[in-house]
Amino acid sequence: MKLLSLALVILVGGLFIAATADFPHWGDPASPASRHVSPRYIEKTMEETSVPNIVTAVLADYRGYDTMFETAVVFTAGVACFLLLRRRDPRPEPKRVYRHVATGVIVEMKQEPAKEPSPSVFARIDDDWVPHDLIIMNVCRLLIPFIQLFGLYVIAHGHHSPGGGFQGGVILGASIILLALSWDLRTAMNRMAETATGLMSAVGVFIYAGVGALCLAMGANFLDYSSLGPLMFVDPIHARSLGIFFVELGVGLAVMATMVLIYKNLASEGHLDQGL
Amino acid sequence: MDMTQYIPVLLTKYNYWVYITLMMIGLWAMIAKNNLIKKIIGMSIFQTAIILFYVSIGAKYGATIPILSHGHGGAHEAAVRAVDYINPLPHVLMLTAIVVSVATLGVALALSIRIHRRYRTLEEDEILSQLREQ
Amino acid sequence: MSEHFPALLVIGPLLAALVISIAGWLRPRLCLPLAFIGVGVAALAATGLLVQVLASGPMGYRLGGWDPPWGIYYFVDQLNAVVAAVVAWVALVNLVASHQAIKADYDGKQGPFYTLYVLAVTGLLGMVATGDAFNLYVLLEIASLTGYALIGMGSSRAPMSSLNYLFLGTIGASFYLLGVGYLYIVTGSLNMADLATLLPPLYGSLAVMAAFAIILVGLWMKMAFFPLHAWLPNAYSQAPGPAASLLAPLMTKVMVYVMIRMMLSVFTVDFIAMQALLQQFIVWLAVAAIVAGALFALTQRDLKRMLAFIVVSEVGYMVGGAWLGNRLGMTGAVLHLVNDAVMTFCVFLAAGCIFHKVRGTAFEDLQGLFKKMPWTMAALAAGALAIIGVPPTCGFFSKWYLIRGAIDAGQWVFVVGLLFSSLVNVVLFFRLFEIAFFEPMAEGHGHGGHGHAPAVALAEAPLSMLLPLIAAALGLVALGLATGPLVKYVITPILPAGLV
Amino acid sequence: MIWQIDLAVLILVVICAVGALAVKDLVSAAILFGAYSFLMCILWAVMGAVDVAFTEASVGAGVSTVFFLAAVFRTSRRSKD
Repeated sequence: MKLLSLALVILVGGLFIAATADFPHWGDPASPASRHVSPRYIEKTMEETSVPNIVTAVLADYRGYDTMFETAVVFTAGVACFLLLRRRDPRPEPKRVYRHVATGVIVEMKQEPAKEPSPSVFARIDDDWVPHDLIIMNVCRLLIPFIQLFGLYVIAHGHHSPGGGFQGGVILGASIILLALSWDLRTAMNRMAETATGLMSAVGVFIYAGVGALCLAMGANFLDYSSLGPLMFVDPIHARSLGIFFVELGVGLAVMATMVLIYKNLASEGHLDQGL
Repeated sequence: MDMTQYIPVLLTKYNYWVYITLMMIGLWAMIAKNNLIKKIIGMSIFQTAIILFYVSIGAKYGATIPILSHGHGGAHEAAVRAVDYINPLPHVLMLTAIVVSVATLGVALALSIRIHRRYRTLEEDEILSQLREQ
Repeated sequence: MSEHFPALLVIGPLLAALVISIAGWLRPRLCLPLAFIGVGVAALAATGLLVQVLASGPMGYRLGGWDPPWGIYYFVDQLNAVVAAVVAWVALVNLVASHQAIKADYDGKQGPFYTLYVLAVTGLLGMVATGDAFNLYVLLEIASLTGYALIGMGSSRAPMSSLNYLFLGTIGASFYLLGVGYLYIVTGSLNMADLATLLPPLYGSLAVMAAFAIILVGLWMKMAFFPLHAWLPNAYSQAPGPAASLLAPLMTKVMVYVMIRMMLSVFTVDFIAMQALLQQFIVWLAVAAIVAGALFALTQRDLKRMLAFIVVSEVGYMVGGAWLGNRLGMTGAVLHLVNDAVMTFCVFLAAGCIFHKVRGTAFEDLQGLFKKMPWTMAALAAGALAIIGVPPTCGFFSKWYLIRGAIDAGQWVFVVGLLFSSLVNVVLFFRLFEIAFFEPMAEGHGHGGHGHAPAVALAEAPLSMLLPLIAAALGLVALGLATGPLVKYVITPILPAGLV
Repeated sequence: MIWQIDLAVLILVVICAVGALAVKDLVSAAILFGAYSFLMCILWAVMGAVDVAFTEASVGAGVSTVFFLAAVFRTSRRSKD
């Protein structure tokens, strides 16, 4: 089987290499790909959308419809992970482990306690618990706000520099994942509950599609942001720039929430009680 | 034998050959590997290889990154020439493809966790033998 | 309003899916009505689109207001319109039919289930409507990802089958993407109509040949064309009933549609006509698919698995018909695409009804079913007749066109393959009906053995499942009777003049 | 765009890809896959695709690796091949 598949793969690879013979040279400025459609984007972006980052302009405006579905793909993955993994039945052995906050003593309970102790006195921790590392926990705690600030910057500054909704959203999501990794999943869940995650991922895509539908309501084609000018008291070209900003916000929100949702479900096998 | 005549060909095409190599490595892993996580890694390599191909299409000698080199203000009055900037379209397409690949990855890992829940293993041959016993 | 139908077709269900997801967290009871609204809007838009296209010819839609090839352009002609209408209506009827099964099997997860269901419909409709090669890839991934998740929710073996489907499906979709990349590198465009004008001078190029081959192989993987069909039987037979009766009829058909679209509107018939060797090879492959699907189906002892292999066989019909290289063959392929969506839907829905009541679809579970579920079995019989190709059901007419096309093209192997598989289908279904009609129900039968008496457990499926099923069965006859107008007003206009 | 850097990184990418598939420990495989993604990101930055490189750095090297680790810790760490 292995040899057979190796032979197949080498054969296919050989065919692919043969087909590169007719390719234009790598990096050739005169190749068809560089001459036919893309010059318009490069030369007209500034006057048509007033966005210096051409990639952002093409992504969210010229081909904004693709990007809407790209966000929907992320959303789909989040819903799919939830549907496949989430389970509400408790784990077979409800062993509970607590840490006495003041002394650091670990208490293990075989049965459910009659009354849940106050988290400020006895904090509940994972049962396959690793010793808390003071340095990692505190460094991450210090870093996370800055990471989130950077994520917001990336979303907001996508018009002028590399970045945009996806990258910023992933960075925001990663900051929450970092919290779950360095502290524990329960702490992260307290900061961002499951329902909030699920709602945000849907609302994010809804913002994108909603901006498009608003254009439809304004009598223009779907996602034609220039028609939003009268609503925002700007000229059509700035309306495009602002429209791109709004959809990028939606993308960021959806991507952040979905990344967190997928991570939570993967890391806890769908129980959402304790992570890695 | 004069090897120098091949160097121009090599220089203009090697990027495409490496993408094919990577793609075939990924494809081989997806077909021949036994462990499901390994297969999923192979799938990710396969997808990134295709992204590498697209990004290579966009490359342009003597051009800079596709961000116009001036913000607001009058500086952009000078006409922007297409040859000065790298083709942005493949980049846009590949942003989409990267996001699609992470979405596929999430679903694939979720499915593999479900499989592990039931069979307590991720080795394909062990799963198949358990299936046959039923 | 009517000029926005192409957008509404896709936006309606997309927005509905998002609202369903929100409702799933806050008010789960609203999910079902919202799903109805979403798919209903799509069905209405598709019908409106079909009416409009039939009345005034193809229409386009510039998304974002940008002209093609810079922006994304929707182009809807008779072929898209009719496929979109079939997809939307099958999805709507299936939703009506399966909401009780969904409620019974996925209580507590209805929100995500309906979200994915409606997203799958969005993806399928988008693929049908789009005129942009890359946009098609994104929508294909939406339809596929929802498919993996929905199938993975099925029986205990389903996750493994679904993961296999995911691997092959990802290879297929990535190949499609790669092929589009090859086209892009030699032309610089992604718009289908633009590609069709740019490609002719490059027809001899190795890169274009490679692009065509890669796209074709990728699509074949997605549609489960014979040597690449391995994922389909497991995935569709182990999927939950509601998902199986959505995906089995629609996913493969939409992929066949994409192949036909690529052949007619991107590469054009002139290019196809140049590949005589390839044409012969694919017809042979199609015959192999038809025969292999039929033979595999014969060895199955489970209704759903048998139906899944019949799907493999049917894909062979359509691919073969499209590659016969003449008008009759292409007519037959398109007609069969429409007909097969409805007949596969009918039989899978019937299997879903049986599963809902009997909790199993192995042949021994079917004993005595004609007495217990007469209407369901009657609908299954109607579907069976259509698959066999008995007039006046629609299956007969499309097979008639396919056979005439094959005779015209001199492809006698294809004729023999078609007749052989029809014969096997007769055997398959009569064996099934013999079991269901004559063999009495085994004593103490009843799956799971929970002690409920079989006489109580086995009754006719609930009315909300039965009525859509009967509607689908009647649809088979109606489509058969509508063959004439369908060919005259829908299929003839889309066939390019170059096709003889 | 400097083709020497491009070629050197390409070779490293191939090595990382083979490595990720060859090691038996799945955690190592996940980390090697992360390295592979980062090298890819460098490669694309060299080719001027800054947005794609940024996305790959955050999605491919960051989140994907964490997803792999989560799945590996929740299933089994050893692999036979």
